[in-house]
Amino acid sequence: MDQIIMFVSQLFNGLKIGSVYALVALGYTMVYGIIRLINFAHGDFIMVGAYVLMLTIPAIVAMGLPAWVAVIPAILVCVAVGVIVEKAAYKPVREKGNSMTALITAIAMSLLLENGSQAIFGADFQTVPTIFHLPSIAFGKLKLSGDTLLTIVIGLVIMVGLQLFVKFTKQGKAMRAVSEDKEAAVLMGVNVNSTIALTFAIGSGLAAVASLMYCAAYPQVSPMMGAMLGLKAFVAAVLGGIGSIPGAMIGGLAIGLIESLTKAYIGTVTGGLITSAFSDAIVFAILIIVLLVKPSGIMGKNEGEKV
Amino acid sequence: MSNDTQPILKAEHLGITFGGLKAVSDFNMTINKGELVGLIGPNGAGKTTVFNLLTGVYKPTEGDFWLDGEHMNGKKTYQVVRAGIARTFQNIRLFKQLTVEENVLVAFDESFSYHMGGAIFRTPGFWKQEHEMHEKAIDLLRIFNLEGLAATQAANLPYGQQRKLEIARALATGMKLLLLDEPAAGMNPTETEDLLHCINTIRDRFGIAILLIEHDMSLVMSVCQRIQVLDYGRTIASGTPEQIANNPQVISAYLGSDSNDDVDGDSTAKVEPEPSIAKTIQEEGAR
Amino acid sequence: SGGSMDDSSSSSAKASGDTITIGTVTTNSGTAAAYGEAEVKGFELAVSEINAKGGINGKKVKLESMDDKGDATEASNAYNKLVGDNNVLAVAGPTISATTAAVAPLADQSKLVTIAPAATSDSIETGNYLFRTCFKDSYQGEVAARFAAENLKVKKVAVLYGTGDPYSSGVGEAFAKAAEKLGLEVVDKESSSSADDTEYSAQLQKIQASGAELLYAPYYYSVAGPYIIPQARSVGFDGYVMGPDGYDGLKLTGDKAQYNKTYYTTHYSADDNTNSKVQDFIKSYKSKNNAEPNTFAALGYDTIYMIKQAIEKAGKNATREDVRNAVAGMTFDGVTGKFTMDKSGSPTKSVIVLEMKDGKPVYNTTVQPK
Amino acid sequence: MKKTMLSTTQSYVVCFLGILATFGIVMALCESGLADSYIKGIMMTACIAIIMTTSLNLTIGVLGQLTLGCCGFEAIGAYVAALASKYMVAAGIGVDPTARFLITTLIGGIVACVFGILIGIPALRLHGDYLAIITLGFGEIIRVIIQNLKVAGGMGLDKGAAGQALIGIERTANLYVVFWIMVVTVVVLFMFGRSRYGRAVKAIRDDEIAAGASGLNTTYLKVLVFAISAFFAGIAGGIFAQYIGSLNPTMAGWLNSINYVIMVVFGGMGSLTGSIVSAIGLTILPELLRAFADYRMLAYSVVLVLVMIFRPQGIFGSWEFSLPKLINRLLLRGNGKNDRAADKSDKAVNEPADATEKEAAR
Amino acid sequence: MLEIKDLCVSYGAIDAVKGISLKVDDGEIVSLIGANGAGKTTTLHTITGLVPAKSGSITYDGHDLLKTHANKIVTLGMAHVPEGRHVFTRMSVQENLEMGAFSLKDQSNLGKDLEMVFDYFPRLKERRRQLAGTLSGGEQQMVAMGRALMSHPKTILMDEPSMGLSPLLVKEIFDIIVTLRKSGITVLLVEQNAKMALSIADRAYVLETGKITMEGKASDLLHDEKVRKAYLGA
Ligand SMILES: Nc1ncnc2c1ncn2[C@@H]1O[C@H](COP(=O)(O)OP(=O)(O)OP(=O)(O)O)[C@@H](O)[C@H]1O
Ligand SMILES: Nc1ncnc2c1ncn2[C@@H]1O[C@H](COP(=O)(O)OP(=O)(O)OP(=O)(O)O)[C@@H](O)[C@H]1O
Ligand SMILES: [Mg+2]
Ligand SMILES: [Mg+2]
Repeated sequence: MDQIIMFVSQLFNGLKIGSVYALVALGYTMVYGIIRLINFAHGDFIMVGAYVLMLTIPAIVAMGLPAWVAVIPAILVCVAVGVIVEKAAYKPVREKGNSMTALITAIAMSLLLENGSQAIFGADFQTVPTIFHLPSIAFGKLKLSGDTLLTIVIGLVIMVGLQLFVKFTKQGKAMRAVSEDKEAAVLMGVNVNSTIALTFAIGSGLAAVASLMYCAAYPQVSPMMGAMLGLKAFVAAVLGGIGSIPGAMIGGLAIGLIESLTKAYIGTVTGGLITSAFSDAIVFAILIIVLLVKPSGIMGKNEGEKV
Repeated sequence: MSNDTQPILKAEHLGITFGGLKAVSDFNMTINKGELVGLIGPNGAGKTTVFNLLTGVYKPTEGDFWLDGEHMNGKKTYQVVRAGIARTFQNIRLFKQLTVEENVLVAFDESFSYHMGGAIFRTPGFWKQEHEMHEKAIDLLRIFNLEGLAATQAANLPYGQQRKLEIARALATGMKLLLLDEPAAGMNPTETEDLLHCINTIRDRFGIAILLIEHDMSLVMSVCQRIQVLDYGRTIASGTPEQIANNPQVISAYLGSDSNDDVDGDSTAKVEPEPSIAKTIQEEGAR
Repeated sequence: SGGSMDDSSSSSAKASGDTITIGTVTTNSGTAAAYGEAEVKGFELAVSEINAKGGINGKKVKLESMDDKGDATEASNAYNKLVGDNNVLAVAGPTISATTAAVAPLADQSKLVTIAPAATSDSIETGNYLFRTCFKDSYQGEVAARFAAENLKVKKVAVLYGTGDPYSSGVGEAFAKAAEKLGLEVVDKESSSSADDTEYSAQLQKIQASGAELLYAPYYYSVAGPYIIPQARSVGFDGYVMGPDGYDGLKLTGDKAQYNKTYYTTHYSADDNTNSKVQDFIKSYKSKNNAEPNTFAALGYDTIYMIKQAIEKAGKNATREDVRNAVAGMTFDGVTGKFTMDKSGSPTKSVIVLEMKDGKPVYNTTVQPK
Repeated sequence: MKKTMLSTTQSYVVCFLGILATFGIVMALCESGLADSYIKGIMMTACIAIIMTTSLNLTIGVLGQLTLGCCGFEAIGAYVAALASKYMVAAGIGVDPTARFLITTLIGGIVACVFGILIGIPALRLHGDYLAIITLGFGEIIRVIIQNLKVAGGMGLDKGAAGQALIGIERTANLYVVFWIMVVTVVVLFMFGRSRYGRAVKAIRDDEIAAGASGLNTTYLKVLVFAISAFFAGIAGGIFAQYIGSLNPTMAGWLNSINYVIMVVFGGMGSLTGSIVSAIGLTILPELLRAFADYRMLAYSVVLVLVMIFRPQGIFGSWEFSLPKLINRLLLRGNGKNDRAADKSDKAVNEPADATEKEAAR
Repeated sequence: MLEIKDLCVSYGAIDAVKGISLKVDDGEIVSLIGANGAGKTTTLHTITGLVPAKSGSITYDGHDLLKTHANKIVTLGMAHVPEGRHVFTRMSVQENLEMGAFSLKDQSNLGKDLEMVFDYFPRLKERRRQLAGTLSGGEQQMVAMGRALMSHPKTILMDEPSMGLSPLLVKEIFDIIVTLRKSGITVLLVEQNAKMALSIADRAYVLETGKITMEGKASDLLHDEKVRKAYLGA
């Protein structure tokens, strides 16, 4: 019985971090889907959002509003940062360079944001006030945190919303068209630049939401917080099939679960040979295996070239 | 050398399915040495797919094929090429950033015998072979009047010359069977004629067999000894150009009713689309 | 020959001129930047105090600061740069054990005394030109185990540490070893990939299930505070939590009561009334930086004062070697305690144990060195 | 052929003289004491970076496949060489430090190469960003494994302690020796690039399907390139270990690998010259930026972004510097214009032989 | 009415179009023929704003196209069937066609428009759910044409629509072009298959290395000795 409770709560641990990964992965997938760029700075957008939360929550609470309202200024700032990064750096490089230089620009942008915020806020860690005060739900001995459930629900709602948006709205179709063939999209009457900017805006807005959920679970900010989170989320996006919206969700949750379950059970399963310290390695190993079996990720469409 | 009675290519019951769609089924074909065979059929009939099967790009889901008696199923592309089947692509695929000569040299790769050590220490063997191959490449390019462009980057060639370079590159692999996928597409009749001349030259000079996919009937009818017609992945006819041109099934599926003109090569009277247009307009009106 | 990397060209350095230059190599960018930043604040506070009081031997003190990004190559380049600067008499730094390991052989080779404020790894001792201000991993782990056994009187302990981090794994392993020696039962040993993970619930749940009365989790304040302790409490672990000096400046989140029953070993205590230096340090740090100091700042602060004491002892025309000789075996009385340098360059110092009470670290006891 | 043009052999001699001259400068700097340990350290770091960058350029620039795991191989080379050196010291084998250095570095390279093959075979079935992420994953796995290996921590071998930096490695790397290893690396990569192998690899970059259809065993060639890159990364690691004297598993991490990718792209993909110059430049740049003190890395990232915006093809694009060509040009200037024509016709005939010829534009 | 005056276009150092002038009146089929690399595609690309002009002017129905944003040109009633099809490979046939109607304010007639396209190209109806990238070349050409029709164009620019199509389909496509004209659509047709192009066009221009060397009634050009030699393979 205890074993089962333990297992279920491990699952929930996995879902908790997994749904944060999923939210971040959605942002990666949106941007990657349209301009085929691994936006390495995306993790740092989360960091920007988190700093905005840290700075605005006290004021918002003082105004008598719930703390999560701070997500609104966070979204505004992140969208601004995202669109500026796209217009100022990515666009010129995209027009003149190749995919590799675009990638390096993204990495450089990530470094810039990290070092820039260190210059502004200092390198030290700062805590974020409590965001949600949700009661946890108890099933007998099993206690599930309200935050976790909320994060999962928000992740699912955003995923479904995005999917519907991309499939059925005009702007969504424009995004898909631009992602496939920019010239043809122009001929259809699509404004490529504003479509890309919109995608960045959505992706960055999602980053702000992700930073809210992240800070609710892990209430601390620092200039480097986005780097590893961004990487994990990117791995999630690739695992799920980059470019695929449900894929990002599945990938994120899968990575969260893998992490949690390996940390909990790998030692026992391997008789102590492999310890929980290997969890990162195991996440990557599973990613590698999945990609070798299904090269475009779990939900990715096989883009085999027609000869 | 194989004995003379053995066909260069023998394909039996070849077939492939893409997620339920039978792109090619029960494909049979024999090509003898020095023969030039045409493969025609409506768009989407499966012609390119046949090429992809014969070159190992796709693995056949049924059937077998042999090159010069050697069973070729399941071989990787490069193994097929080394065994002696080379091809061109429907959408030109050159090594765009390499020069014209390098494009050909890449296909000569099998004829080189120096290894890493030779390359790194620049042994005399290295130089000898590089020079030899250079000569051979220029010789080959000469057939296509490309020798003057040897140092040009392939991407900068005009379309027609890119097509020719692709054929030259295929020839450089030293094949027994050459597969040409719509070599005349996008060419005007004058350029097509030039190409026709080239094809005849290489067949005579290299004594190889050629399988040609082409929609330009004037070209197909004038160079092919035999023609096989595909529709919906199945062979609907095969025979001499005359037989094909008069086959009612082929006419209705592929050539259209007034196709005989193409065969005659009478150019002035060739295109008279008016009757069928009238038909379409009537149908429009009826709706 | 000249191609060899092992030649020292400039041991001619002397405290000539009217300033004394102290070189620093710290981690000011990258993931460990927070620790280097705190050290630098400690350095700067000490230097400004020293200069306000007339400098060392009447000469003003200047810092020559280098960032190493937490990278061994950068650290060694930065260090070499200081070696080549004849004005540099001594070096404070590097910040983390990884960079200190790279610098250690260079210190010996170039005969430039180097005092690492907070590099705790056991293995980086050279017993020559490299010294440190903090106590080393094994010592701290041992003291913690002793405290757990003797003061907290627990029987079953569990350890959680990050294998990717020499500090975390060094202290963690030392604690486990010492605990076993003392007859404690180590009921669970868990690890994380790195010392800056955010999610430890899975491991903590197992620790909770193992029936441990005390969890020893050697991590930094930025991880133990917001992640490990709250997560431990939320999986229902209500035993003791113990940590090393990395806990100093613990970042608190949410309910302060969850930090009760948390103890850590460290160098100084704010309510240590016996040491006036502590109060002065905290006061002037606060007024200069408008924030509470942490261990890194305190150790950095002491490091500069150690160098000052050594140079003063070595005299007006001290060479680098003279300074080294003055540091070796020195007895120093600073914010982080009164201590003597042992043969291997590590201080023998008393350990202070603090206990968290409603979010505030409160003095519990002092463990004297054996 | 006109006498004013350099023949192939002469070109090689000229190149060799150029390298000797560079070495002479390095030696003069060191022996005269102009270069203190700081400058020497930077030269050493730059040599290591050149080996890493030029060999990575083979995969990224020439083969056109993005990998983010090069430091995994560097770390393998470094740890293997370090442990081998420790073993040799402990067992009393190979007394001469330089010989020991060479042997252990070579072992490091070979082991890294073996891993390169083992990883390359499955990984290279993927392309583009998928390959990037899978190689990044391998790098991270290598990092985690090293940090959990007892033999690879603390004093190493039997005195190992997982999670600790590997310390006390004999610092036997000699700048002169390393300089020549670097030269050999660059020369090997150059010769490889200007041979049938280089041609084939570039063909795969341009169109893998067409390369297969031209009879190239694309899988073999891709793994070969990967293995060569891994080998040299291992060599660089071996040098690094025996230069710095201590090792940390974080060196295998993706952030480090990305640093080298930046160097390759920064210099211009496919350009050896670019890789060399940017390896040197990006080794020195952070040092120069020390003047910015706390804003050093901020300034560094600003420089990166600006260069990418204003020169997205990298500093050198695909251009190659060539000493013989420079000399030819000077000779031609002296000899008037008619030689230009001769230059052209010579080129047409001597194209493959002219090893100094500019690489085909990207 | 589409009018081009003294248009020059270059790609970096390469001058692709060197001062051409041409005119397409409403309801006409005008054909533009010329060898490979003559600059035909470049001309069409410049009209629809995919490539910037160096000098000259392009007006369409009183609008200065060189000053019009590329994505707005389709809303003026001009559709472009590009060379090489450029279908959206990872969208289904139907989604491709729906993209064609992207510029329309009123999307309510989508179903009817689709049926119209399926009438022209029954093969597409069979394949409506298939990803366009897996279609054969001919099928993709049909998608590209159908997609252009979906925007209710007044003028269609077609770049080598017959390339790679079976003889039957070529005829069909030319039939469709004639039908389109009958329904009042203006067509500017670029073709390698000069014979067929001239036989359905009203007027034609011959483009050689970036310059117009001949122009006139299509039937006249069809019988012109020089044209016959150079482009009709006589
Ligand atoms: N990889 C694939 N996946 C799914 N369907 C495919 C694939 N390759 C080809 N097909 C389908 O198989 C059929 C035959 O295609 P193929 O390219 O062989 O036609 P083709 O005869 O060469 O036509 P065309 O003359 O237009 O080039 C087409 O309907 C095509 O959609
Ligand atoms: N993107 C480009 N960059 C550089 N040069 C180009 C580009 N596109 C076309 N060109 C050059 O411009 C000239 C005209 O090309 P264009 O494509 O307009 O010719 P075309 O008449 O359409 O030929 P085709 O019959 O082959 O389609 C050619 O010399 C071509 O090489
Ligand atoms: Mg085809
Ligand atoms: Mg064209």
